[in-house]
Amino acid sequence: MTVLRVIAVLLTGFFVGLTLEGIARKIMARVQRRYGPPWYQNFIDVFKALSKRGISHGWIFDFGILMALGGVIATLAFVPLGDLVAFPGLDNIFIIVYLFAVGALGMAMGMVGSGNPNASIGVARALTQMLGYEVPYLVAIAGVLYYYKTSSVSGLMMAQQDTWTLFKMPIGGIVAFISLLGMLGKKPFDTPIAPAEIASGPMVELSAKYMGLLMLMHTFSIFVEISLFVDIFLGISNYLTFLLKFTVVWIIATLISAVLPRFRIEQVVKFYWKVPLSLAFVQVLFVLLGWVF
Amino acid sequence: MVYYIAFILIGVGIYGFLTQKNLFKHLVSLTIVDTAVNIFIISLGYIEGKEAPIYSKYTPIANFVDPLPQALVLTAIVIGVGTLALGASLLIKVYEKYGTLDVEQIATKEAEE
Amino acid sequence: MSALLIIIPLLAGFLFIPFKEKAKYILPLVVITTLIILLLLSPDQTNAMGGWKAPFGIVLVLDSASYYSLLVVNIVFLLISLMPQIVEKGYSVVLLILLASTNGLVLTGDIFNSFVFLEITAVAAYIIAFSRKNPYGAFKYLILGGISGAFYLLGAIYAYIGTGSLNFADISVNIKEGFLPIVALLIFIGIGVESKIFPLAGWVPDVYDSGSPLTPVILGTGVTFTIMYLFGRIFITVFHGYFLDVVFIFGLLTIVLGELAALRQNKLIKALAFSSIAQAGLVLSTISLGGYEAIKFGYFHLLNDISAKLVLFIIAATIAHNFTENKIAGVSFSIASFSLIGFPLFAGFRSKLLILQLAFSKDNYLLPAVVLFATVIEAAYILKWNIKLWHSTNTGEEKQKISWNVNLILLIVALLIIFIGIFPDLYLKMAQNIADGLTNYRAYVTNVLGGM
Amino acid sequence: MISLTNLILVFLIGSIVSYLLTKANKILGSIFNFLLISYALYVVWNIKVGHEEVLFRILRDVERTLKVTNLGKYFAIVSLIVISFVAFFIIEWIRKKDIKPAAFNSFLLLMVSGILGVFFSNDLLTLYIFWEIAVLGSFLIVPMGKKESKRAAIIYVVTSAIGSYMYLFATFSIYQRYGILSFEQVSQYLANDSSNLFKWFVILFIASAGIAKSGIFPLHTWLRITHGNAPDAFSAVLSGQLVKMGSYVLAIALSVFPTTQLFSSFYHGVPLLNYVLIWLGNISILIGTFMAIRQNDMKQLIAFSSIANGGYILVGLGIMNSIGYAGGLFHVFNHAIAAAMIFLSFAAVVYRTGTTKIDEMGGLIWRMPWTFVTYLVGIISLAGIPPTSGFISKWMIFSSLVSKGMFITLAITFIGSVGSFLYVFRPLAGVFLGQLKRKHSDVKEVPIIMLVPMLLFVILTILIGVYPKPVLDSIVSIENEVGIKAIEHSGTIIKTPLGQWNTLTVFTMFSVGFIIAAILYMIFPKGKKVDLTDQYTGGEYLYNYDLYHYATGFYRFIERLYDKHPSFEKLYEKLVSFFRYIGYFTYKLVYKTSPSGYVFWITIVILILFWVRW
Repeated sequence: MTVLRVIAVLLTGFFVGLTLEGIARKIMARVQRRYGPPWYQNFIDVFKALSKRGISHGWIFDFGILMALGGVIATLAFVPLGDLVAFPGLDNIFIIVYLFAVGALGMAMGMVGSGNPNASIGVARALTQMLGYEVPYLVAIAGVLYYYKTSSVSGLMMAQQDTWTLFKMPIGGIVAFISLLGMLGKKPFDTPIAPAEIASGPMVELSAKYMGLLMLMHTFSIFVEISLFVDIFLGISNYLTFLLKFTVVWIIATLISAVLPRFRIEQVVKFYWKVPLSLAFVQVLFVLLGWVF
Repeated sequence: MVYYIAFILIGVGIYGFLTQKNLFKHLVSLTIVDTAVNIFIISLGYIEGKEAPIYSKYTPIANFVDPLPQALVLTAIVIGVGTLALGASLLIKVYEKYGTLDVEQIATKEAEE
Repeated sequence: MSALLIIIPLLAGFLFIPFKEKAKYILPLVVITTLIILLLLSPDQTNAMGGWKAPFGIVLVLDSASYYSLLVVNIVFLLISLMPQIVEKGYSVVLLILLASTNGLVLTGDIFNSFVFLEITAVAAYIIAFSRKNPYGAFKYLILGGISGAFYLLGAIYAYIGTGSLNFADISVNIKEGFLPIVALLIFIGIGVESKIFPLAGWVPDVYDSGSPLTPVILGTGVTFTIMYLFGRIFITVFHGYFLDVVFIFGLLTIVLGELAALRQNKLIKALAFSSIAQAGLVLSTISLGGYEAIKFGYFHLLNDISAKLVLFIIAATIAHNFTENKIAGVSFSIASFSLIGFPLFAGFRSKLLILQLAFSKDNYLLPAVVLFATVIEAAYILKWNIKLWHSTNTGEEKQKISWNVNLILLIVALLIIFIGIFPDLYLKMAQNIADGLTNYRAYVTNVLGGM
Repeated sequence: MISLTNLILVFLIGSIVSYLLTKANKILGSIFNFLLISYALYVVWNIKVGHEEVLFRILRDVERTLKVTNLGKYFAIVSLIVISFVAFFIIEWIRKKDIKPAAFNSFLLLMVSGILGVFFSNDLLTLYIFWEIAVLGSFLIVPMGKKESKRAAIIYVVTSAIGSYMYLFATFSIYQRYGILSFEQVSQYLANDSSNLFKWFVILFIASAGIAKSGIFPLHTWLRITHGNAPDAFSAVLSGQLVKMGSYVLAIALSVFPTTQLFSSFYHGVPLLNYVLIWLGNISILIGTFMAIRQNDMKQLIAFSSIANGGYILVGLGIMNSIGYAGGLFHVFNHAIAAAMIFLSFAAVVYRTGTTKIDEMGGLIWRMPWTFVTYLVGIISLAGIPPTSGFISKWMIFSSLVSKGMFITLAITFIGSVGSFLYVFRPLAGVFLGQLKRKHSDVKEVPIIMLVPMLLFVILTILIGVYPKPVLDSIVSIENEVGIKAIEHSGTIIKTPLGQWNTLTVFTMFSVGFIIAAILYMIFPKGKKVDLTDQYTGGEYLYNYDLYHYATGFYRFIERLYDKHPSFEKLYEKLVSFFRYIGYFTYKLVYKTSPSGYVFWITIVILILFWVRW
């Protein structure tokens, strides 16, 4: 039974993820007053890339990509999509956040293994940015955990009987959303990829099959990040309403990223540790004092 | 009454140490302090109208000043002389080495080493 | 009979003045004879000089305290005499006189006589302290010693005025009330200079650094022990511990400022000189805690300190650079320095532990804090020297090799330190006897005056 | 089975034997060392808990005993595992290194005898004695490293002396107040002692020895210099094991004298004393993490990470609820293994390249793949990433902090754990990945004997990461012994009031994901293998590919944010020079003056005494 559920989760991740990415490109185009590619464009890109014959920089380069994709697939398996939970009871929030780090580390190691300094600079920026957004995010989540006294994601979802946690702890929700933008690596916080400055950062040496695998990894990771946000903050939802909320959050994120310029890396860390972190501490203080709506 | 003089002399000796620059003068003030202490010891044994404690047929014992301090002073003087002699020879060596006996100049020479 | 202990070294000294060079080899024989005589004597006896009974004549007292102190001093002299390399160019005559005066200082029961022996020790020390390199240091030592001698004499005379006689036992029994403070103060100044109390011991670093290896070794071990014994005899037996609280404060000052001054020295011998000042301060402040236990642990620590200092000074004076070629000296140097700091398995640890426990049992929290603070600083600079000597890269200009007999003695003393660290009762028994002799002054008085 | 006292004696005598053996032949001596240490591990492994032995006697009426407790046995096993692996590593390492091999081997055994004594001593004074022996042993080895290690040894001894002498001060005040020293009796007496101030003083002073040794905030400055400059293999023992002696004393100060019963709860059941200690742990996590990010010398970088992880252990132990305490103890195991592993891989790198500066190296993975694997798994465990054991302890500490609601500490531990991704990645990218320097092109992998312990560490970390039952069992027995509610776990599932997770499913899911990715990788066409210099260089033609390597100032942009950070090392150096100045002042004033100066001092003393007496 769990195998079926895992496959279902992965397939949803694959299809929904890629379609939404296509839609995001469509929205981005519309904002910039052009039509943009069809919604299934991402599927084409992935399959085209996978079929080409690229170049590889030695075993660590390949191992890194495999570890990245494997790590993200494992993380995705633990994430509950609405009521579809692959491993009931075992989906602990810290597991998901830190298992996600396996993927990130694998990708980082593989890319730096390619030997290109642009990749190392990109990875250094990615890790610094992670330091920036991870702390306020986890503090806000810890506030929610402390309030509901459980750290399993499906448990948190079920606990939102009366109102959404977003309304119960609005400040926590805002902090989590800002960190979500950081996680997604969308426009205001896409310094690690920064095509203009460091030739798309870690992805500089990727070609064909490796590029395809990384695209897959990227879709899965986006899917994990947003579904976490939806599960914790946007109330109880079965499979369909979950996907609906998912698309709404995704569209809002794309809209925001469509209009904002890129932060410099110091500004990212300074911003995250000034505004969201203090907001998170305020939220946590409210939780401690019991002032929850 | 006499030991007031002794304490004044000790004061002079110590004053000599504190103010003089020349090492030889330190040696001199050391002897002043020694003699001051010796005078103090002698003055202790003195009894009004008594004779010096030189024993012979003609001088009865009852008429003696207290002999013990005088015996002590003898050894104290000898020790003072011994230290003084050694001090003087050391000063010669100091002069050979530093070429001066002035405390400041020696201090500057030593600082150079 | 106990007068022989003074006469033989004195006689030998004067006999061998004409042939100075050969005297170096006769020195051990003389020291061994004095040791044999000492072992023959039984501990508690008193000999009146020239037949005059106690309060009138000079009396040599040989009770358990002075017996064991003599034993320690003579053994130290024996060890030094067995190292002719250290006793060079005619100092052996001076050493014999020094031995005579230290034995006299320990034995004498008369205050003026102790002044005379103190002065003789001081004069012998000035001569040993003198060397071509620092006549000025020796001269300063002479001035300081002369003044302290004058004050000591003044104290002795005041004691005479107070009691009518010069005998220790007599003074301790019937000194008039008003005189005790003035006598104790003056005697404290007199002994303070020799026992390296803080403000008075200005001479120590320059004299110990006089260049000849003999000076720090003999002054740091033999003379220090005698002076500490004299301090114990006077302030505990005669004054019944009257002046000790003042000494305690001076002792603490000595420890702290001695260690701090050692921190900045860049010459090994100067650092060790300050370390011996600090250790002397520690012994004095432990003794001045008062009570039989305090004196016992004080002297136990003094014994440990002296055995460590013997090794350290010999090595510091002879070869002050790396140990790569003479390993045995290096190992014994490290063992002695670890015992000084108080690492377990070494003698110093035992005595420091007992002192701490004693201080705590007397509800005195100041002494342990000072001792521990001082040990931290001591660990800093002594271990710095340890590392510098073991790991110094310069291969040393002159390949100075230590001769075999010095190495042998160093090794013996080092192993003794480790032995004491594990089974401390050898030194403890000695310290116990010394403490017995010093504390029960009633037995001392009856022993001396009883004969009248 | 040999008794403990004989074991310690065997090691003391063994140190002399190994000195002679290594004088004869380096390899033989090191093999003797390894055999002796693994024999000790064997003895300690199956020694019965509660076994008690009487030792010598120093203070009159107090019996010196050795007693095997669960806590002591756990720490001893962890330490001996680390030391025996490193001893095996030294067999090959010692051949090439220019240190004095005979002295190195003998002092190593001396240190191990001290360590054995520390973990099994049953009262405060025996612990102090063996503690000093261990300090002496390690002090003698440290200066054999680089030039800077001479100064490092002094700083190391002085800091640990400060800690252990405060500990001794507390021991004697307990002995003077109660007359007993063994742990159980002391905790009973403390429990029903009225004066709160005395309890505070005693526990803080005893904990200060732990603070000094495990590099917690006020006394943390020695770690950088000592671990950074000690002989390479020995810094693995230093940070893998010696730091754990500090955590052992902290564990004693916090749990054996149960602070929870001694003091009223200050915040959600955590007494004020624990709260203070936790805050010291927090500050050391911050200092360790942020300073590690800046380091360019890889050994000093990991030294700072030891400070941060020491802080973690203290936070874990300080929380004192079943999960937090278990987290602290488990982290002792993880950090010991991970730090030892990383330092061994650094030793291997230095064994081949001779330098520890990150920016002087690069691309070593192509020449030393196995060392790279050890380092990789080591940092995965150090950073606390799931498949390895490092994550379990961090997870426990997080969930206990959340359940206690201590959010600032939680934020700091998050900064610590995410920050550890940053600083562990710096040597990974700078040393192993990126462009291989021309001068390192002929570097070969380290000989097999050095590889074996490193790979054993790798297997051990992953094994415990997937199947933490053995470690969790011993932790449960410790928690029962110390009187804290034990955590429930069944083999691979760890339960807490907040939630549970299964290490096995995480590992299997990770391997499933990896297999899926591999299948995808196999299906599609194979990429053409290209050598290292074939890079996208933005159209520029490069002559010297050594420079095409990003390692100097790896996190320059974030370091710039806290360039003007307060440095405690400079603060302590000013303190030392202040003491030195007092010494200079007294030396000049009292000792170096002219005779008139001496007389001046005599008159001053007379006047003071006159004035005081009358």
